[in-house]
Amino acid sequence: MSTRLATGGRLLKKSQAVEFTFNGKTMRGYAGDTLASALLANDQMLVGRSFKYHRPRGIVAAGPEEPNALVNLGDEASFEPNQRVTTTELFEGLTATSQNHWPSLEFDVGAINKHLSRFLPAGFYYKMFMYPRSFWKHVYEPIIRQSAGLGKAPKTKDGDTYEHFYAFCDVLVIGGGVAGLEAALSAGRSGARVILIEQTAEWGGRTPVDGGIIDEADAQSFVDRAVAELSAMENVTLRTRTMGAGVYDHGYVLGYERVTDHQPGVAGPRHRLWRIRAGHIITATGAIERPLSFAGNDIPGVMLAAAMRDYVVNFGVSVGDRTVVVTNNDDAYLTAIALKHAGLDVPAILDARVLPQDSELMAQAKALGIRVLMGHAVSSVKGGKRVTGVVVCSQAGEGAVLEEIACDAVAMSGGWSPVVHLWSHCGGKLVWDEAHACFNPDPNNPPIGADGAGFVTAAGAASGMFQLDDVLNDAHAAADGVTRSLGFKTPKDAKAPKGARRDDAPMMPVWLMPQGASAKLREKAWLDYQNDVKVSDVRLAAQEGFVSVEHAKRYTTLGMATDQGKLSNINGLATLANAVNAPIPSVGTTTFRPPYHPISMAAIGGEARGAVFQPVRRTPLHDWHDANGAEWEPVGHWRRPYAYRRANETTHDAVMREVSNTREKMGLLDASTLGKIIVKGPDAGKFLDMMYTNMMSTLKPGKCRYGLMCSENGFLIDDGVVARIEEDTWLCHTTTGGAERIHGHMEEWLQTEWWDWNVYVANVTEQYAQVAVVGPNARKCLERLGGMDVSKETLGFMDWADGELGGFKVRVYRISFSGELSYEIAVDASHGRAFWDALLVAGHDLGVMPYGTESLHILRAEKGFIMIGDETDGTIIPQDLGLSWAISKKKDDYLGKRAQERSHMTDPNRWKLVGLETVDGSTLPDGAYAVGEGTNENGQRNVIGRVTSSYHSPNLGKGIAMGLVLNGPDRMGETLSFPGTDGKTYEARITDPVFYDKEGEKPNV
Amino acid sequence: MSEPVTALHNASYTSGIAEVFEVGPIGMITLRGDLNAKPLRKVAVAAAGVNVPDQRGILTEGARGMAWMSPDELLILCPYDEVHARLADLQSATAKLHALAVNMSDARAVFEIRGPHAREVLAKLAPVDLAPGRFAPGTIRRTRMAQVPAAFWMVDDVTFRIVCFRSVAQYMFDLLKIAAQPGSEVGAFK
Amino acid sequence: MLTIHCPNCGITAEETEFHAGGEAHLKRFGPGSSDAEFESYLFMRDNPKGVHFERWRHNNGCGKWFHVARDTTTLEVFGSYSAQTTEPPQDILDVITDRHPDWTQGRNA
Amino acid sequence: MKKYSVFAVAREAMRHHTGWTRAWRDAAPKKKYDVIIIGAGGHGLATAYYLGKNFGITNVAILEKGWLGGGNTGRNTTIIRSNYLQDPSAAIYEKSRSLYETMSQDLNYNVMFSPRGVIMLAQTEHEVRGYKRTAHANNLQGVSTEFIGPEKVKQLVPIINIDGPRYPVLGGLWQARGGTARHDAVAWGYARACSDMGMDVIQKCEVTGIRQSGGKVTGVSTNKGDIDCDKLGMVVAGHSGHLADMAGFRLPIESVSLQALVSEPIKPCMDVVVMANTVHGYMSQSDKGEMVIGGGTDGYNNYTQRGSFHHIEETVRALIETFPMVSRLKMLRQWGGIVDVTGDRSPILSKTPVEGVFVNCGWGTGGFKAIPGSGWAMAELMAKGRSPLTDAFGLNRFVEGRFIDESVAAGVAH
Repeated sequence: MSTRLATGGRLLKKSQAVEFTFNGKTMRGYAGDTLASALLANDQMLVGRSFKYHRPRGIVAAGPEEPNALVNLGDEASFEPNQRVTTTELFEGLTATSQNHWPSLEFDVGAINKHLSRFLPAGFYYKMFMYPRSFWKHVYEPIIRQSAGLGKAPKTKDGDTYEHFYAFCDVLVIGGGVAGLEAALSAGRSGARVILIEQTAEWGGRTPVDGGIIDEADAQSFVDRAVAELSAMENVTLRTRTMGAGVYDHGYVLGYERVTDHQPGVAGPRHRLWRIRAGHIITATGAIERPLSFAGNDIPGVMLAAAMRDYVVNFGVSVGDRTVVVTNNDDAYLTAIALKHAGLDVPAILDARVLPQDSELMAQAKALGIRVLMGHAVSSVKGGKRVTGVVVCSQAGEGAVLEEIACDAVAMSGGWSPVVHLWSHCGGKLVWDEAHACFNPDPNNPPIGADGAGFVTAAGAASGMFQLDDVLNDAHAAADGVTRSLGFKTPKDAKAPKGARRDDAPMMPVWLMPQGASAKLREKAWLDYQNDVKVSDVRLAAQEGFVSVEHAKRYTTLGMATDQGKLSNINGLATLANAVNAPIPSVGTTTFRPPYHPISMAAIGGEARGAVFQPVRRTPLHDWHDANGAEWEPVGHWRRPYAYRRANETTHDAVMREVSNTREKMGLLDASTLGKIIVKGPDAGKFLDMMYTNMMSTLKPGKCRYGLMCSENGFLIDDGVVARIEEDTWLCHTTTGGAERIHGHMEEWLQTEWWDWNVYVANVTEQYAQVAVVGPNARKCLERLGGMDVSKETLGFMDWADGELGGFKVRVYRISFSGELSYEIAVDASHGRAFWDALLVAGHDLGVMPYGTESLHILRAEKGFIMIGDETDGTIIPQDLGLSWAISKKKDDYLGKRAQERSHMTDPNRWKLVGLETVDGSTLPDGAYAVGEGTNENGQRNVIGRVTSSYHSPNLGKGIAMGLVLNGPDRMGETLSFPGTDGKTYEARITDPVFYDKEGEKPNV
Repeated sequence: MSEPVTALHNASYTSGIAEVFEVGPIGMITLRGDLNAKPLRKVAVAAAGVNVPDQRGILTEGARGMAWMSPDELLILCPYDEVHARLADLQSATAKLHALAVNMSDARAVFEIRGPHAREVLAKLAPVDLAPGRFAPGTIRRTRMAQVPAAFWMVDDVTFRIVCFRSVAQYMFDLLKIAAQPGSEVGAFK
Repeated sequence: MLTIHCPNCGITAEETEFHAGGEAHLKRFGPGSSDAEFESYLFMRDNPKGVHFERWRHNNGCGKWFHVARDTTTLEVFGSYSAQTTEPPQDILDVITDRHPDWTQGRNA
Repeated sequence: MKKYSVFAVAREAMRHHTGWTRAWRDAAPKKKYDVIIIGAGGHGLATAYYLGKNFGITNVAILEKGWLGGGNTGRNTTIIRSNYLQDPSAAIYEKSRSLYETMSQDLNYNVMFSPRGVIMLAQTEHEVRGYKRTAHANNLQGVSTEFIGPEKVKQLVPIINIDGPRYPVLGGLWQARGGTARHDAVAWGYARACSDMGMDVIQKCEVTGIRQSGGKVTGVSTNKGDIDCDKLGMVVAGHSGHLADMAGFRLPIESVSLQALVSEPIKPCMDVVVMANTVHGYMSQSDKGEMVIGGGTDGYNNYTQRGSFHHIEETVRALIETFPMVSRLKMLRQWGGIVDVTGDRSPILSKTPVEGVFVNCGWGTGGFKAIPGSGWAMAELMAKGRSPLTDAFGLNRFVEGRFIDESVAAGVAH
């Protein structure tokens, strides 16, 4: 059984006991434990079920590479699925439940799959479940989906907060082991700005666990010294619990800081996503141990040798009482020795190698009385939910049983792979290291930065160094080279501390154990624990022609689990290479993609949630609208009142009331969102003549003109009223949401095409609150405010003037988008609300009533005015809309003119704008199409027109619509059929689009 | 005329790791023209009461000041109640030049962030190197804060002023409150 | 996530301050041009695997346009230069040929 | 070819699966083919398949620079729908969708087409109007869609937040017979079927030149030697402009990176595909349990298969807002693909200035769903010289100004 030892545990605070629950059972651990070590201390070896076969799974690693031990953590607003127990720091009150089983972890019905596993090899689902056709959706897929997945879906809204942080440095060192510390020291001493991040809560990495000696003292004292020196440096920032998640182009790195995961309830954000821009990145990310592929290597109790050492040394936890060590390298001997030192039994070390003489560690192990069997291997592991023994065989053979050893744990080591993920994210290439059977970063092919030079350097074990003195020297040299290239100078006398060398025997690549394992054994030899991919699966993939590494990966799902193949990739590659008789480097690797280890979506989103999910743009009158029943409509980032709904009113009622009242009495519209752009300069007239289809240079100061803007591709993109302010100054109104776009459009042409034209533009949209005072009583209301003359004689239709009204400094435009007498009045935004209030008071007994965007739409539709975004959709040219009158015939050029000469633009069969009236007075469905005869070659019904806007008009008491119709203007009075999506067909007559006040008398009073 | 009202009625937040105040109204005039031309520089100096700053510079003196916004744009700061007079002066002084002067005082909202963690609060929102020594009083930075454009400068070593569009004042205030929430000290700037 | 240098305000900043504006140095064809010229002007874009001259705007900064020479396969940047020019300046071309001696200027400039 | 079935799997299980043969032959190039297709992605393989199946043209080679299905076929979010607005789009995508329905049986390869339904959320009045218009159009195009209200949306997608303070869900365009499929399997299934018809699928074969004589194609040069052909189809998403360069003509194409990401797998929580266009969030749940999320494209030309991270941020925050549960999931992996985008964001299936050369490209962000329809139509175009499904997608539309615009106006990059 696994248990807590009486002694040991360098990371534990034994004075601080912590209580937590697993599957409802209360357990105890210490501060400093990970959830993994605490579970093991409570003899909880079985922690989950695998993805495909639902096999029992135990903890296999001690770090982020853990593929098995994923739990549901927390509850309600702090619930999170798929949390790795090895990276979860224990805290008081932690609650965890195991995943992917029903009804319970111990008894899982899904485990029937494991008995069917021979029927479920790689790619089995591509070969079956095809008949009958409907069964995939209704039978097979639901079963597969239910059986797959891991943790439960969160149900409650996340209760935590998250943030981003932008950081800049010359050198970013990722990894706080001895290599990272030495690199940071070296870089820091040069005066460079350095950030050093470490994913765990502790500095030092593996070396202190492994008993490394630095400068003739234990590694911990070096770590303590280094951290102290770095902390004292002004130019160095240190961060634990911060993982280098991804390396992106131009030295951009995501650092994932888990700020309060280990102390929930404390104030502050839960995660902080660092967005670091580094001059250079040093990846001191260490190496990860590989499993060995033997039958039964997935049974709980089989663990990576170094992980087992971590549990003993760091947490004082024994994984088993009797541990068989199986290895192809010297490193695993450290585990045997550590176990022995902890008073645990190591019945044998099975070493696949046959060596001429003992290395230093082998001698040490033997001196401790451990039986070392060279050239031996595991034929199979015995046990179900827990290891009970191993069957020993020769590595060179096919698995013939030599003996059986009873044990309750197996420590395995297949060698080490440098963590090359961050090096590779941005295109860094790898080279195969024959001696260590691993891929190392290729220093000659680094990821390329903005300046064309490499911007990542790997250091220490991450660059393939496995001796402590090599690691330290490499880290020192890496930092030295990097800082020099950045223009800093490392002190001359600085050199790396001396790491003790160990006289290790060479490792021997072992990709299958025993090397001639039978098909039956291969079907039990796991490569990817979580996704249940075995040696036999990769071989099958190769046999079926999936020989590209990407094909094999996708066909078998190898390396696609939540550990992203940290344990399985190299073993899988080697298995594939063997199967196709190719050298491993020629098979290549799959692409490493960020993140290194999964990061929370919430951290990626940062602060942007709820109220600040996206900016909301508010007009100066927003609060009034909000307090007076506004139903909001998002228009771009703006919010505009759709209608002001009163008690006991539907939204439709409100709209009808607002429309009628505006026509009969007086309405107010908050028009502040309309864009206002000042265009000034000697060439401003010439410029506007290019921007608009109309002639704007001939407009007289004091006058307004409606204008159309097209893209260079000919399509209508905006419209609005232009006022000439002075001889060299115009003010252009744009649509809501058009201000930034059109301002940018103007600047673009001025800066990149006509840079010799003397024109300045300024977007003054938000300087003003703008209110449309609309309706028969509008003038009366303004006269009550008193001030400037707003009479027809002084301020005629399409005039504008500056002046004062009710003591407010205003600019008044006599323009109308409703067909009523109308003034649009601009006032400085800081006075906007007061002006609005003054209008409400002055208009009180004149029937003043604000109206929203829907009423605006109906009022304009009654007049046949087009609306950008309704009558236009990016495919419409002004000529389609009967707006040829607004296209100057006198101009040689304007944006869009050449485009409008293309054959499809001049085609007489383009649909043209008309009015539409149903024969029965009902309202046409918005967006409906008019059908013609027959179908086209593709079997689609031929169409001859469509509805662009449709409303019920309270003023006319019937439905009105506008639409685009084939030869429409020539077909007045004809009736068209519009099939609805409701099964009905609507009959509508083609009419003039102006339904109300056809002569246009009303605004002109 | 009514009393001018800022977007958020001078709202404030003082219970976080830095203090956040909406300040203003502040007079702001955008002046566009040839910044290398002496007549224009003269006019600008007369209106602002300070020298024309260098590229990305800002010079202030009390409520007056001037900021370099782009190669052909300056921002003139003055008391809000003077802005119409200043603008009229500018417009008449530039009548013979090719230049554009417009009042932007009401188009914007201004925030002040104070306290030893002010740099961190900004660094959570703007992709700008805000380390001491890298950003200091005298510079104006036009950039993005979360999802909106903004500009900021330092009044002193622990105080920033941020200018953004008036319509997004509430968004900016909400952002700053979150970035300054208790317990969110980063400790990145020594 | 690129870093871009704006030659107008002298800032080097991350891509989110900028807006990419497509191929640089296009010659405008208006009324009087042939169909082929106009089609080419609006739609036919250089899309090289390698050096690309392109337009950017510092839209969350000084608001100005400028040009960038960049490699589309490595994202290496050779330099930024004024938008008010019809072809890349010699110093930019020198940087490119210095780093990639085999490069020859194509249609794109 | 050995037929795949549950019985075959059971039989093989008894002998440890030693009897399975290669899914497709490993072919070396012949001297000459009737037709060469460049690009063994979904579109290229489907083109070859329908050349054989519908027109009996089987002397065909499909050349692939890397590994088949290794481009965008294997790196997209697998959404299949045909609820397009414009007639030409609806025609080819609906053809495609209907072919997906029977693809597993046609190919004897389970591509796991899952007609689970696709919702496009309407979150502004503008979108409501747009989708109602699309529903009307679809009704006449023979595409079965429906505009549904927010309650129905909530019923179909229980994890959605329909009253988000910012963009409440106002409804959605629902295509019940849209869905997803297993992307790799589509390529593998076609490759296996092509190989079975005697076609050569040649991987690691990079085309280095297009050989012509008198304005007519005669073959290609490759790293495996020259290969002759009568007709040549270029079907290489992302690299189309590069290939056109070789053939001596230009395309209205720019290549940009499109990103996607997946979460760690969780138990089933969303049975349909949801697309939220206002906030740029697209999400479905794979059979494995991962939430599969589509991101945005970069604004700049890019051949790196990497994108800028801020697009991922934008997508993720949109999804957190739309589906609050996403907040406590973790991103497992993000990646990018190179998509080629045309001047009107619609694809090109066309003859070219070089006789005998046909091009199929420009599918932008939406190519996967079109694979069988595109192959079907392209095969007809190549075999017969015209197809009613491709008529509108010709290159001449950019001269004529006859665009197929599914969203907004063609941006004028000036």
